[in-house]
Formats: sequence, C-alpha cells, structure tokens
Amino acid sequence: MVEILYFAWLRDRLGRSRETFVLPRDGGLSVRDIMDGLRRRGAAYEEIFAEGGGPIRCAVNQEFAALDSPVRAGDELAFFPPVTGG
Amino acid sequence: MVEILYFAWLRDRLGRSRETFVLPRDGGLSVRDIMDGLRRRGAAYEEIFAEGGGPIRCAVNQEFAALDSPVRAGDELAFFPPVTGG
Amino acid sequence: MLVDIRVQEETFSLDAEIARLAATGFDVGGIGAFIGLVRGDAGLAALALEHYPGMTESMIARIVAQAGTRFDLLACTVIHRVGRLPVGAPIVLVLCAAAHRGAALEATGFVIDWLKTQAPFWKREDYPDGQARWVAARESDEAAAARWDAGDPSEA
Amino acid sequence: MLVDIRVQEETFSLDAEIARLAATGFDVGGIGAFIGLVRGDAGLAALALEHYPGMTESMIARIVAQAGTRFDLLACTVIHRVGRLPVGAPIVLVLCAAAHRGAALEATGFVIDWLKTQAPFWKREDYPDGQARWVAARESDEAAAARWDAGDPSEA
Repeated sequence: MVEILYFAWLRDRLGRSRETFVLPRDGGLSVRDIMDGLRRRGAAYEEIFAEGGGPIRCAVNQEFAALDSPVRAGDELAFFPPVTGG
Repeated sequence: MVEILYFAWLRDRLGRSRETFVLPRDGGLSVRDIMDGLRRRGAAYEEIFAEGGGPIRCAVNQEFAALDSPVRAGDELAFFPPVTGG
Repeated sequence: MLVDIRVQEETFSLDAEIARLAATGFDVGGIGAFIGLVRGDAGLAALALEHYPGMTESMIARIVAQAGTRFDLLACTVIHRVGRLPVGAPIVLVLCAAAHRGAALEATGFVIDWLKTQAPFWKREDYPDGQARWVAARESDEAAAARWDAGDPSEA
Repeated sequence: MLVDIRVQEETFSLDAEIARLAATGFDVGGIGAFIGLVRGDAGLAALALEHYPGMTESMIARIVAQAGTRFDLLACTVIHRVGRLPVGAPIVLVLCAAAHRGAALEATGFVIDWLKTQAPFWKREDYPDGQARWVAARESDEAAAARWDAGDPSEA
C-alpha cells in the first residue's frame, strides 16, 4: 500500500488531502503508473493529472521524484504544484 | 585661512584634532603645498606626512581630494588614514 | 555550523534571532539577512501559506547544509511562517552569520533562492471579496536558483 | 525612495527598523539586511569608532542614492554606531527594501561594500592590557567595492 498526499490546488480540486493506493502483488510500479491508476477514480483525477491541466510535481518519501521513479509498498507519494514559498 | 582637521592616528600623533593654516595673500595652494607648510611645524608633522609614514587620505570641504587639489580661503581640509568603518 | 530551522505560524523577532546568533561566540563579524513580506499586490487581503510537514524541514536543512559547504558560515537560521498572513506581515527570515560579510550575504542569497524553488510551500492569495487564487510558480525563481550552478540541494 | 541615515552611539533594533520600513507601504516584498558585529579577534576587548561628522552623513547619503539609481529600491536605512563598542556588539546596519528580493539583497551588498571604503569611520582596537591599535584598511575591502564597476559614489 502507498500513502498518497495532495497539496494546494490539487487537494482543493479533489476535496481530499490523502488517500491510499494498493499496489499490485507483482509490484514494480512507477509514479506514472500510479497516476494512471488514480485517473480511473474520477473526473477530478483526470483533471489534475491531465497533460496541460497545470504543471504538477511529485515526491516519493519526501524527496522530489520524477514520473518514472519507482514506488514501493510503504512509500509516501505526494503530488503538488511547483512550490511558491519564500 | 583654512581649517585643518585630523582624525584617528594622525590626531593621536599630533595631539590635536584641529588647527588653522593661514594662506599666503596670493593664494593658489594645493593640498600638497599645505602639507609642506605644516611639516615645518614640528617633528610630529614630519612624521605623519612622511612618505612611507603610513598611507593618508585627505578631504577638502568634506569631499575626498587629491594631493594636487586646490585649497581656498575658508575651506575645511581634513587629513586621515584610509577609512575602516562598516 | 549552528543551524536553526523553524516552520511556524507565529511571527519572529529579528532582534531575538540575532542576539541568539551573536551569543554563540565572538567569531561572528557579519550577519546577512533576508526578510520576505506579504506584498499588497492588487487589492490582496492576505496570503494563506501551506507546506508539506517533514519534507519542508528536510529540504531546508539540505539547502542550509549546501550553503555551509559552499560558504564559510558560522550559523544559519531559517524561519518560515505558515497559515494566514495579512498584507505587510513577515513570511520568511533567512539569517547567515560568518566572520566576514561576503560569505554572510552570498549565503543569504543562496538560501533564499533555493528555498523559493525547493522547499515545499504553497501560497494562496485571498481577496476581500472571498476569491482565492493559488500563486503560480515564477520562472524567474528557477532562474535565480540556477545562477548558483552546481549547487542544487535536491541533488545533494 | 525613503532614506534614513543615522550615526549614533546607541544600539539599534532591527525589529523597529523593519516595522518602520514595512509601514511605509505595502509594495515591499523583501528586505535585505547586513548587520556588522564587533568580532572578538585575538583577545580584543572593544572597538572605539570615530568618524568625521558631516562628511560621514553626506558620503553615506551619496552611496545610498547611487544604490537607488542602480537597484529598484523602495527604502534604505543605514545606521552606523560610533564610540566604544564591546566585542559582540552591533556596529552597523544596512537595510534595503524592494518589491523583489534580488534588488534588496544586491543593494545591501552594494551599500556595505561602498560604506567600508567611502564613509569616513575609523576603528581603534582596545585590548584588556590598555594597549590600543588603529585598524589598517584592508585591500580586500577596496576590491569588494571595485566589483561594482562604475558605481563609485565618490565620483557621483
């Protein structure tokens, strides 16, 4: 199982800040694979993960990650917009 | 007449922070001419204005000046070491 | 290097933070600082600042460590506020202490530039009419961080 | 540009100075700061700071005006202390406020670099045994100011 976190407008759009994602037994999923899986959960997901829906970033276990980064059971995967602090 | 000011180690060496210098009637003196005139006032002056006695700077009317800058009656002429504030 | 990183709702006191740094020893000759404030752009009422607890602190720690490797620093303090901040309020404080001013000021620029692009904070603009808008990242921030070639803390 | 220049014996409060700048309007997005402290080199007891009243203020005003021409500044505050300052005490404060951080931090570096070479202050080191020594100017300060090519405020 993977813990998924959403921040800023992604959370607003989905109406949730976290949820879980069950990995298939054979594992071996990338961030992109999980995004594809999440898209099937509804229109809001389609929207936030759409090409051109706005740039989004991700982190695996609180480290910035790429779309092809591997995700393993127990990982924390976060999706968020480009950061705007400071 | 010119008002002469001394700062930092120049003042310590001379034992005074200000004095006056009377310009000749025909005027036309430079900072260097006045330094030469002051040198005749004693050994301490010889020392502070000596070549190699330590780098000194000057200002005429509170503007940094060069040795060949002109000095006129009523001017304020200051001698001091390179600045070390901040 | 003495490092102090805080993410908090409360405001901060520069006098208190500087006294703290100055008290750590008498080798400090200069402290560089940057204070970010909520700018009152176009009728803005307040900013709401959100962050990713845990990742925020570790990313800032990495940026500060990188600054310590790159510059001759004695201490670095970073305080970033979260929550709702009215126009004019301080958002962020970066303090870098060093024996000499060059290192202190350069490190301050390094830390704030990387913080802007690497620390997971997000700003939402709230307007008096109830409208809210998430702030978009600025390309100029990426460019500012990229000036510090080969210093990307996310690759440390 | 709002300019505030003070030469004083008393210490200063950054919180008070920043509040003053922030209160001047809501266009300020960032404040760069440099605070110089008396570094406790080799058993130093205190620094005695002397200046050339009148020329000091006008040279600092010129440096600040030059910074305002060069950078997009909203306000600049410079406070320089004189008199006897113990180790650890703050000597100088430069605060530059701007809409954006780049201008604020760069202007801070510009002002302190030129202040070090153009403002008529002199430091004397006092030691616990009663010895005193006037500090010699550092070539590195001249070099730091010279980096800001064509910006020499004494030629303004």
